[in-house]
Amino acid sequence: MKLVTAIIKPFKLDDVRAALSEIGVSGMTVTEVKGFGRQRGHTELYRGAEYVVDFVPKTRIEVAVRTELVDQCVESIVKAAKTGKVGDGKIFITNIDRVIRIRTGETDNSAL
Amino acid sequence: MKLVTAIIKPFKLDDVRAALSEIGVSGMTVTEVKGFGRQRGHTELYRGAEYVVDFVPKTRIEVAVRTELVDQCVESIVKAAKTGKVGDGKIFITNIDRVIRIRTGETDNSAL
Amino acid sequence: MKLVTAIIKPFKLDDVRAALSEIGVSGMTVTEVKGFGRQRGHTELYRGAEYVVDFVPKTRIEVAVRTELVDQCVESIVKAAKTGKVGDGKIFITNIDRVIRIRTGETDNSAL
Amino acid sequence: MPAEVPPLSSGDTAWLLTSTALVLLMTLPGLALFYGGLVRIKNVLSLLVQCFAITGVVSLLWLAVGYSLAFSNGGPLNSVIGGLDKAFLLGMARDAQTGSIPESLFCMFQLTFAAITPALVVGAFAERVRFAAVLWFAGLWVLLVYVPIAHWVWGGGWLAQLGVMDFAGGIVVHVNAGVAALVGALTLGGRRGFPQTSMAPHSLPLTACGAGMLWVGWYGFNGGSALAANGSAGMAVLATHMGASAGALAWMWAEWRRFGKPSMLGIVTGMVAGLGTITPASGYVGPLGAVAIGLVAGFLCFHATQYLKQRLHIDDSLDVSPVHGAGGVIGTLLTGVFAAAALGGSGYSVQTSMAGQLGVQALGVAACAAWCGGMTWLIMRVLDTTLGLRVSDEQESEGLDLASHGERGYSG
Amino acid sequence: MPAEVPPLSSGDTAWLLTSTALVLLMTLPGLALFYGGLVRIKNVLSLLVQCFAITGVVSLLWLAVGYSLAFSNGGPLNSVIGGLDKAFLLGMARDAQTGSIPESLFCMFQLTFAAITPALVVGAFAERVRFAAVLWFAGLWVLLVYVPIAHWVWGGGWLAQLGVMDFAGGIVVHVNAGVAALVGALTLGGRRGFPQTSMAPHSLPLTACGAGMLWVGWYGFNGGSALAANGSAGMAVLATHMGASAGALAWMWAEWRRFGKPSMLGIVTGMVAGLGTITPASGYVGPLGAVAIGLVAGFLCFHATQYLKQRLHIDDSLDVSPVHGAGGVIGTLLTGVFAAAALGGSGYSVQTSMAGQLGVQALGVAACAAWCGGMTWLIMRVLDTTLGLRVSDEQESEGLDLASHGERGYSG
Amino acid sequence: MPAEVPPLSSGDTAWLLTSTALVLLMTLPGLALFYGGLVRIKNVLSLLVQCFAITGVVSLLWLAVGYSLAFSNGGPLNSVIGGLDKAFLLGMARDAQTGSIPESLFCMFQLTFAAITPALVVGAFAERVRFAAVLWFAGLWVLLVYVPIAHWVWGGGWLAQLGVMDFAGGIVVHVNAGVAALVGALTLGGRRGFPQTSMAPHSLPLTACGAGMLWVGWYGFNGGSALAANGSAGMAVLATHMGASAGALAWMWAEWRRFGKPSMLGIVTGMVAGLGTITPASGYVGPLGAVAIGLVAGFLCFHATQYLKQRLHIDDSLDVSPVHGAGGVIGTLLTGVFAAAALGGSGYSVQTSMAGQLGVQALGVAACAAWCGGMTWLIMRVLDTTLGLRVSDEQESEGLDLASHGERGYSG
Ligand SMILES: Nc1ncnc2c1ncn2[C@@H]1O[C@H](COP(=O)(O)OP(=O)(O)O)[C@@H](O)[C@H]1O
Ligand SMILES: Nc1ncnc2c1ncn2[C@@H]1O[C@H](COP(=O)(O)OP(=O)(O)O)[C@@H](O)[C@H]1O
Ligand SMILES: Nc1ncnc2c1ncn2[C@@H]1O[C@H](COP(=O)(O)OP(=O)(O)O)[C@@H](O)[C@H]1O
Repeated sequence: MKLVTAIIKPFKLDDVRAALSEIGVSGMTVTEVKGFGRQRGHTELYRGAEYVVDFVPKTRIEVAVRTELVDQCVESIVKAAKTGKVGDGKIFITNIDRVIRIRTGETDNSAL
Repeated sequence: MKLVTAIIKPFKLDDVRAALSEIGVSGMTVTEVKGFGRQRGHTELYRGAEYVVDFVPKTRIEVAVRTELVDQCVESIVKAAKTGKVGDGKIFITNIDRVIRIRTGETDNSAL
Repeated sequence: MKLVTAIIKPFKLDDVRAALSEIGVSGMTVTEVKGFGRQRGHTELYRGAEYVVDFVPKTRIEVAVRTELVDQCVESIVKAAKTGKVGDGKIFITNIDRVIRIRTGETDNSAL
Repeated sequence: MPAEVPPLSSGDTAWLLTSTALVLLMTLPGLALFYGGLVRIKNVLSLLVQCFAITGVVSLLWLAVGYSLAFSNGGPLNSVIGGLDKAFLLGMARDAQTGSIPESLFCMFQLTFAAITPALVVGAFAERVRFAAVLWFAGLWVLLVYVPIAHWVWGGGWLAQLGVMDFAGGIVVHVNAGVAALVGALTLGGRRGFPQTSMAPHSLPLTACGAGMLWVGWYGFNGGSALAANGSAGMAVLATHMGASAGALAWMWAEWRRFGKPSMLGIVTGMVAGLGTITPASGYVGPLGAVAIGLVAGFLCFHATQYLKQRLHIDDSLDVSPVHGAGGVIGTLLTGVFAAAALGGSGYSVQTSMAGQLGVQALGVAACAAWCGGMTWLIMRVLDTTLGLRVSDEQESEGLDLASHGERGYSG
Repeated sequence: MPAEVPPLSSGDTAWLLTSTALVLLMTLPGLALFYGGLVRIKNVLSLLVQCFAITGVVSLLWLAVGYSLAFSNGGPLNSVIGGLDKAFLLGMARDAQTGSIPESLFCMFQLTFAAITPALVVGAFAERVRFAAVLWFAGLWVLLVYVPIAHWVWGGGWLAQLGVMDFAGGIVVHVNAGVAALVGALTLGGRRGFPQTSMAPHSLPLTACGAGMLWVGWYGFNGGSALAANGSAGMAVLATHMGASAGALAWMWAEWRRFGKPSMLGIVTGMVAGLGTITPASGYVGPLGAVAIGLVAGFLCFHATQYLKQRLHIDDSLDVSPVHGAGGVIGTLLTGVFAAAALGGSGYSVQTSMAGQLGVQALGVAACAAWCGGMTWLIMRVLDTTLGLRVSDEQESEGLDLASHGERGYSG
Repeated sequence: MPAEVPPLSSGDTAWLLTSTALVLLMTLPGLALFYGGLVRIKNVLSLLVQCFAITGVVSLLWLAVGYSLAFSNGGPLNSVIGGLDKAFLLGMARDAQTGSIPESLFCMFQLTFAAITPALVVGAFAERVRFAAVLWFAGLWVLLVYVPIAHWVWGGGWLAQLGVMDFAGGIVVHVNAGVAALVGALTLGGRRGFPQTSMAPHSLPLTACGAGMLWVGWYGFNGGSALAANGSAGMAVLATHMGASAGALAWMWAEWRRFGKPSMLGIVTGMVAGLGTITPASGYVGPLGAVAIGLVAGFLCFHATQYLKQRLHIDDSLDVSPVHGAGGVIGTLLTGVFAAAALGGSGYSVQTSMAGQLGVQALGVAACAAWCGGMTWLIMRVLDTTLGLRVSDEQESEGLDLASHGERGYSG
């Protein structure tokens, strides 16, 4: 199994979720994160004290999927998350040795 | 070494921590996350505007352990985190190439 | 490519970012996390009700880098994040199968 | 003002000074927090800054010409608008009186009403309006809409001559604000993503804090409108309190029945509905009349809110028109009913029947709605074609706090 | 009311109108925010909605029969309860007076006391009580407990006839609320996980905001109880302020000594303890007596709080009984001491010694505690067996905001 | 006090009771929230606890000797300091009067001024000061700086004899607080990481809540300083409101021009600048004079703030000196100008020219600045060498809430 980790623009979360469930992936874990990269942040001013905030709010999606599903999964994430503007984000694919479903003790694919 | 990543119900965190330290694993990193899966979320109503919130608050635990310890570790997490109800969560086991302790520069097992 | 995950003290984030961009690594994803380990937490008192908070706020940095860059990357993180006091944190290195840049569809090294 | 001036009453003056502070408290921080808590976290400051800036702009305009046009004698034109003798208060002696209180204080008390009314309106524009447009709107609207209507009802204008009963602003404040909010929301258009995407209030405790201040401040709003510390003020405060309580419970009950759960936001919204509705009646009805008015208000405003959102899909973002507008209409009409001495009210002026009074009340509502609706539409159109009413889509999704004010509500 | 009524005083009326607003401010938003900040984030709205709803329910009941039973003449039964002549205020003329102020205002001022007392109590039920139970409790408790005791002490009942000194509610409000809270907490049972799991306050700034409003509002609570704007009111405000200051510093000092650090929550809790304790004394003691009372209050209430939590492990969730209950008892007794002219007080009524007065004060406390304790226990038992006092375990761990009200305090 | 005492006025008393509540509201919770919102999340409670504790400490000291030294007759020394006849108010009869109000109330009203002034100062010490040092500072500073200067200006001291015009505390409160803040910030040194690292306000809604309360409370601060409910109070409230409005708009405009965006924090800061600046003038100028003063205040204080931060790099953390200090100086001088009857003011005392008055005003500012600056420096030095002014670096980076008070502002 593979772990597909995508860093996307927060307002794209719903689209990505919809796209994934279309291909039968309904489970995922989402984290609010701060991103640094090409996309620049913003400036804030408080009584003339200027603060440059160079991180951008991003959303991190983790999806564990059967290896066969990876390409399809990546494809639909890209399609759903893409705006074409800098900051759309990245997808990382890493290997998972084992998965366990806590409730049932099922393992691997049957645990997804 | 392996990285054991567990997604659990937030109120189970203390139990899991206790269970892990019993087997000598005292270090871990915890993140508050939003989970999507079989467990359904809830509905909110504001002046008649209905919002379906379908994520569930979850807690993500990362534990880096010596390979020999993985099974024991998984076992105690499952035991501690299990309620038997939908939404108990998952455990993912992935491989770690190297670990470094920043303070001392120690590496791998001795860094845990 | 490798994923370098560092758990550091929050106030060290800016130093680490600076150190990384010096070696040409400008992209990263940052998460606020709670850490458990050797470093002890603190105690809070509310009208005599004593609560021992044993987690410590930490910052989790994920950097995907070309394999050649890993050692340099680790080095500069260690240099920047080190205070010599308990709680400086850890670095985990894991393998990445694939990277995709959502905006362009570029993959692997060219996606970083 | 009567030919011969009564002696200045330190007691009446003390109460009006207090009432002025209480009505300011309703806007700052009351309404600002109430509104600020209801929007998304990225727009909280925009509502706060709008309430402060509107108060500033309206205050200076009120001093310049607003007070004079609303409350001085307009000579031949007096039935429609006041005069300019008191522009900049130049015509006012330092020791001038209005009834038993200093005129400076009367002017100041009325100022707080002129300030809160446009502040109420902008709740309908939340999360998408351009800040400069809000400032211009507030200034123009106060001069072209609020001032003339205040003169008609309270300044000796034609509605006053017809004997319309509006103790503390059912027509002048609430019908007025509600109609302007509805017309404004329609001309402005809804927020991006309305109504699908979640726009849950970012901090209901903030809203509750503001709601409490509104209830407290409303004692000054209605009680102070007696312009004296006497039995009329006491009864007005009692009626106001009963209206708020009944409104809150009625809304709570309606929600409980309809959705199975009574909400905090629902209760405070019902409270505001009750307060807005009792406003025109507060000086004329008895406590039981006030309870009746409050119950009707909570119930009808609840359904008006559902209707506007669910059926008409109009994005009056903070529900100004179904709460203040509907409440103002209901209250102004019911004033004509529960003022009856038989119903524990203060009774009608001689040779006026309930039917007759009801007619005048309805006429007042209609006239206010017509003038306010037309002028508001005009102002919004002009502003849209000149400086533009809305921020860009990017700015709207970034949030007004950063886009328009360069700040974030919360850090770290 | 005396045979011949004094002329209405606009000054006294102005101050009582203000005091009424100040006491409402104590409950809404004061106490609501004070309590809301002290609970976990998943329950903040439940406390807010309870404070608003209790105020609504009590207000209507007060108008219906509460005021009449507490403050009208009960004829033969007058030593234990008032009559029904003023039910729905039907018996009250629009221009009726109580002393030098309108009776509508006196009724309204007293209403705010009746509303805040059950609101204080529910702090002991926080984070686990069913909302419907809170509403029923508030209604029944006000009628069966608050109203009779208010009549005994302030309405010409038997304690008044014995000459008990309770200027603004040491017995009627604080002993009463404290005893009800203790009995209620015991019948209700503790929160799941108490005391092991952390239940840290989710927002102390919210609590501080409410605390400040409580201090400010208390000027009206005690100062208004003079029912006039005179030297007695002035002295009461001064004494109130000194009690609050001394209480805050005493608690701060106790915490510093005991735990090594003085906390924000500790200081404001000491302030509330000082205010609750000075309440019965505020009109009878001098400023130095007030300081003494405040110091004792801060110190003893601190230890009472530790004792209840650490030793008895009773989950009076927001510490109502050790702060208001203990404070009310201490204050009522010390009133008998520091009222002595020799100690800068206003002195006792003729032929009363300090010992004699102390006896009456103790009797008042005991009678209130006995009646309140018994009736509260009865009400809780009845509610438990009929609709149930607690939410389910699932709802308790989900949090009352979502489970009972379908909202979350904070979003995004 | 005049030889023969006027009868007690219930109206004046009612207004002063209200004003006292309003000024307390400015500090608690007003200023506490205003300051608490401006600091980082790890230090919010430290500001809140400081405001509560300072109020407690100053209150007891005011009762002990402060009031007596400021407002009783100092005999031969009267031009520089008052006497001790009223220490602990022992010399004061329960029915004593000051003018037409009870002396207990006058003492209490003045207390609220003495409490807020050091509370204003500690904004300059935020996020690094040791709590014990704040308590000692507040006590020493009130006795050694505030009390004598209050006596000079208001207690019949030498500046009063020279006819200095300071209606509500331009010199006594604002110049005083501003100078102390500047000297204090310099002796204390800046926060670690100032000015590079971001120290963005953690909750601007909290700040806005406090700002609104400051505006409302200031009606009592300035209006109450008339010590009566009359035309002078009415005009003072009107002038105060105009000063605030003009100040807010001027700062908004300056920011808009300079940075392209007007901020919420900017508008409320301009409002505070306008209020601080109008304070000495509020009882002497007309509404147009107040607008002029407010505009100047908003504009100059904006630039003073930029200058101190950008050029001088002084870490007066919450900008007390450029807002209150600069505002106090400007306002005290402009009072000498706009008091002119020709400019709508109340005019000068006989045989005083504008130039002459301006000279006295300047002398008042200079004397206050000199004495306050010197004594503040001395107090800070002594405290530094004895108990230490700053927390350790570890504590500073952990945050004062946990390090000094063992609490966190927000949980869960
Ligand atoms: N090397 C990296 N390692 C981890 N995360 C990265 C890396 N580079 C970029 N990211 C994440 O991807 C987000 C988008 O990257 P950015 O360079 O801004 O735009 P784009 O992906 O369109 O080139 C960043 O905000 C960051 O969260
Ligand atoms: N495929 C997946 N990838 C990543 N996280 C998942 C996946 N499926 C489930 N999760 C996480 O596990 C949590 C529990 O899953 P859920 O299906 O609700 O219950 P259960 O694990 O008992 O079947 C989810 O909330 C989500 O955080
Ligand atoms: N086995 C582990 N797995 C995952 N994270 C760990 C582990 N051990 C430590 N950490 C993380 O590293 C942080 C620092 O570890 P700690 O033992 O406190 O200090 P040090 O790294 O200096 O020995 C912890 O707060 C935790 O977030």
